[in-house]
Amino acid sequence: MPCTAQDVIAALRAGAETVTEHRDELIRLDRAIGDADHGENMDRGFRAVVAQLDSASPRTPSAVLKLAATTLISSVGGASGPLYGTAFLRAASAAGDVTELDGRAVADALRAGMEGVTARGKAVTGDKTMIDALAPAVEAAKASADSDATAATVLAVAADAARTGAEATEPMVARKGRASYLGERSAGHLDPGARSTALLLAAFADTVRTDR
Amino acid sequence: MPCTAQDVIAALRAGAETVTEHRDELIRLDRAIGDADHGENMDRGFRAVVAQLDSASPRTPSAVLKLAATTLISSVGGASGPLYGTAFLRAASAAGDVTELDGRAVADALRAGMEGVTARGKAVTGDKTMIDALAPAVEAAKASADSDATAATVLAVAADAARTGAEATEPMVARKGRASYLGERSAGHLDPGARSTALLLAAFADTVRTDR
Amino acid sequence: MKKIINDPANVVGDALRGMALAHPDLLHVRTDPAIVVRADAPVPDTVAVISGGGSGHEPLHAGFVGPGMLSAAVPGPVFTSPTPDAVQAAIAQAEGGAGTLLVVKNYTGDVLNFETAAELATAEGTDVRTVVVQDDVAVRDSTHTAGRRGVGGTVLLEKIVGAAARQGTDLNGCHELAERVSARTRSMGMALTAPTVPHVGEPSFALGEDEMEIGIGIHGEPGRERVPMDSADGIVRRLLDPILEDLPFTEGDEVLLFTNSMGGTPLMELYVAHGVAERLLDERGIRVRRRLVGPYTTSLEMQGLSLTLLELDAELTAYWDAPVQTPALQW
Amino acid sequence: MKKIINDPANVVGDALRGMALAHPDLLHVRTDPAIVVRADAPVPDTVAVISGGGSGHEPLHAGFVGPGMLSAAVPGPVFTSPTPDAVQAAIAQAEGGAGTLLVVKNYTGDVLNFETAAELATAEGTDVRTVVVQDDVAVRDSTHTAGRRGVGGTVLLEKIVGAAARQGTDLNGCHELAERVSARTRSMGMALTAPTVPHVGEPSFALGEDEMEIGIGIHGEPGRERVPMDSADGIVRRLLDPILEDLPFTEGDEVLLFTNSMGGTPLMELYVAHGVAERLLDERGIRVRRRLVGPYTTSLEMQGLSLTLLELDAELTAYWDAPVQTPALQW
Ligand SMILES: Nc1ncnc2c1ncn2[C@@H]1O[C@H](COP(=O)(O)OP(=O)(O)O)[C@@H](O)[C@H]1O
Ligand SMILES: Nc1ncnc2c1ncn2[C@@H]1O[C@H](COP(=O)(O)OP(=O)(O)O)[C@@H](O)[C@H]1O
Ligand SMILES: [Mg+2]
Ligand SMILES: [Mg+2]
Ligand SMILES: [Mg+2]
Ligand SMILES: [Mg+2]
Repeated sequence: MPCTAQDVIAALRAGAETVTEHRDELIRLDRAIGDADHGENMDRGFRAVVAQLDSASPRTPSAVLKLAATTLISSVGGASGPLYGTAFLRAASAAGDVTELDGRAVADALRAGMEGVTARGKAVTGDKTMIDALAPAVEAAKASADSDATAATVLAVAADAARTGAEATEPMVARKGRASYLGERSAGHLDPGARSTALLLAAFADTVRTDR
Repeated sequence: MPCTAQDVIAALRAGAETVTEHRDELIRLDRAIGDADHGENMDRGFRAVVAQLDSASPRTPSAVLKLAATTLISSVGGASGPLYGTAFLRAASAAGDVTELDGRAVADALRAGMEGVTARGKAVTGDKTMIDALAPAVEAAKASADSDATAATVLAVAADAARTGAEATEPMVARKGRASYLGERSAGHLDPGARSTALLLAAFADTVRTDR
Repeated sequence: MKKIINDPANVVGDALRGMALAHPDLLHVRTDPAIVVRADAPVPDTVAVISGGGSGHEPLHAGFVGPGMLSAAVPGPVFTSPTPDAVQAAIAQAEGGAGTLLVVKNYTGDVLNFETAAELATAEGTDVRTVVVQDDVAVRDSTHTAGRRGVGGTVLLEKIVGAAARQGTDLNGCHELAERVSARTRSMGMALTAPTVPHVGEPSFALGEDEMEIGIGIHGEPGRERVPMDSADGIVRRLLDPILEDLPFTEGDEVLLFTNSMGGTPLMELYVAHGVAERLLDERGIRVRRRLVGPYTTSLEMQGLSLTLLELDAELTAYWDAPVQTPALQW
Repeated sequence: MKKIINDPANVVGDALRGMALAHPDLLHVRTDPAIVVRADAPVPDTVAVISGGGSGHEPLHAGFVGPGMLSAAVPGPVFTSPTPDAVQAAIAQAEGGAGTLLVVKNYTGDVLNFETAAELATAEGTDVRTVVVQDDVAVRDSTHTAGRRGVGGTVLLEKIVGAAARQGTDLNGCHELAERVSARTRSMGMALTAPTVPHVGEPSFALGEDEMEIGIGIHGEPGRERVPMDSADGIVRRLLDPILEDLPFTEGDEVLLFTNSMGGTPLMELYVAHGVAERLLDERGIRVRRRLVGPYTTSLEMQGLSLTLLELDAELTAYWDAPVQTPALQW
């Protein structure tokens, strides 16, 4: 079954809840190899998204994603703000003006989001960034959509792949973002942005799965 | 037996050794209720006195005491510098131009020294200062000199009285010096200046006793 | 965590309000979004020089707003780049018709957020240029990485370009000058203790009683290596050698030496280190012509210091010497 | 102990040498005995304003040497008053024929050593007056005690009297002005951490992770009471209330508010506290007309702050505003 604007809103609210729950974990991860603000940044941003959703009612999945994008851009700050913001903005464009997203549309939106992050941040897989969670998610989503899976299934396999991808960042030596300043000392820690990507996709997948 | 210039020099050298040995103890005492420099100040001053005595050879007890006084004034700093400096200066004046000090002369020099401290510092007994060691020392020295004791004996009883006097500062609430800023919190600690006075008099007494 | 603050969530706004009250003649401060603008902005026909970044580095940048230096500053949350809308608001307030130069420290977040703001402002018809400061030699430079961080050198660049803008240099000229200063500036820092981010409540890293971090950043990022505690001589040498080799600075060069406290290191230690640095430079025949000593690019209450060298020429020296009236630098 | 120093025994001399190198145009520095004199001293027919005291409070006093403020400073060992010969040497260098005003913080050691120097200089024909600063309301005042300490207010007095001297005020006038400033100034300080004296190597007192000291001195002396950690609002109130009651400062008074870091507290926290203090004063109808915010009367790396209030009038305000060129204050 496809994804409506209401589903996207519910997914974002669930994402906000996850981020709040994991705020301290994300701070701890960023403290180890960055500047200890990723949890705070994401929490501030997703609270702002929820506040926006409380007062506005966008009608299409694309409009919801766009509202999230502009809100994240003007409230998160740091590296993750423009990156997630761009991801949601590109996903919104990819979603077009349809009222429902099927599995294929979800996979395409995910890919567009990832391409936005790559365009702005120039990271490739293995650089120990959110790309290491996003890229496998995009691949898995494509494969799933290719076999005509539902939106819920596409999101579920994407979330799984993102989790595995995020976990794989632990041994990596960072080449992008703040963790790169640590050189070899960045190995041995999960990348906070990869972790937040995995958390968000899991929350989105859970919501859509529960919905239907 | 009376005290010659050589005896006074030996006493000052012994005093310097004691101060160096007890530098850390005096710092610790001053750290508790002051600014943690008394041991450093006294050590710096008495090292300077020894350096002066290495290069000059004053001929009378008074000249030795005067050299010590001016050296302490220009090297100790803090409250104890001018106070000890004045004490030695007044003791030098009291000693006159004789070549030997008998018991009476020692007692008089001690009193003159104490009066110098009082004139400058305005402390009375019970204020938790070096006066609490000096005043009983002066009294004991006078009583001993009144019974025609030798310089060595006068110094010995003075040193004993100073030790007891210094110990008695522990429960006092300071009314002069830096410890007074603590109010009631100054109780429960020895006064560093009273302790250094007791240490110096003990070293002087030991030297003169050993000498004869 | 012991800090003189109220709610950690409001610490930046509270500090900005205190700053506004402390400098009513120099600054106009807004808190939503947070921007600090010269009281007399916009200055017509004068290039607006604007900088910003995460808070926690005070006086950088808001303390350098005023005649002869910055037109506006954009303070983000603690250690977090401000968002594009805040940068845009600062441009709108400070822009006097001669264009805007954005001074951006090279961190992914700062670069991306300022870039977005520049795009939006350009779309609205403002002429915007950007200089990215990347003076930290502790970070290995490479096109495959995030590149070098912007640290203490930012202050020198802001002073010099601010003077040029005040004297009527156009946007092109200011931009070229900024690139020239950036190319001639190198820095490196070290820490004895870690800072504690207010919303985190614990130090960003843990250092033993006998350890220090060399090559730290200004956001509580640990450095490149952790080494045993050393004397001032040893510490200064560890910072100065990589700086000198990098540009390189060589015999006969005339330089500005900036000895910077990371926030918790007092002036006494800073002067000790500054004296050592001057002596070591003198031994190499490098001539120190100007100095800056103090807490200017800090990392909350972190103890430690950084050294910055700028290779001077007559023009840069004249701009450095030009009058400046800001909360943190005045002459 | 982690400090950026070489031999703790030489720390004051090392810092002074670094300071001399950092400010070659402003200062002449000698290290035996240690004195810091204006580069253009003696200034003929101008009262020499000289201060000094133990080191560890930088920039106080050497950082305030220069046109419009101090003629010379006499830095003693860390937290230890300088000796009379050093004070005499400073007088000899700075004295320009119009007499010398000694600014002495009220500590037994400072008072006695400066008193001796004044006697010796007077005996040699110099006209010397002394003002004893005693602004710390944390200490109960009484003729039977050592009296109140001199703390942050010293900076304000040195600025104002230095301006008057520069404008040609004679020794009598400078002395009266100094007494007037002293009478109208009140301060109080607090600490989150203790300083570590270099030759001691351990903190001067121990504070728990949830404790602070109220009413501390600037030499690592513990305060009058140890209390649980509090918010900026609570901390400022604890300092401000006793200050206001003491003079007292009342509705309609015009004041200078000085928010001072004890050395290790960064500007962000200082501005938070300053904002709170301005708000509380405003609530009482006390009008803040001038401000000073920064680390000016410190205690090594101690974290904490002090507040100082000076009741202004037109004359004091004009002297405060008068130009000044020193390492630490310039306008
Ligand atoms: N160039 C980049 N490309 C993709 N992701 C990046 C890049 N730089 C940083 N990130 C992601 O951003 C995360 C950090 O975000 P955050 O802590 O919020 O910002 P900041 O690093 O500015 O403090 C990193 O963990 C990483 O996943
Ligand atoms: N007014 C005074 N009269 C007598 N002794 C005093 C007075 N003030 C201080 N002292 C003595 O000086 C000692 C402190 O000396 P020191 O620590 O060297 O100087 P400072 O207090 O200036 O740091 C005190 O312990 C006390 O015995
Ligand atoms: Mg971060
Ligand atoms: Mg002492
Ligand atoms: Mg950040
Ligand atoms: Mg002392």
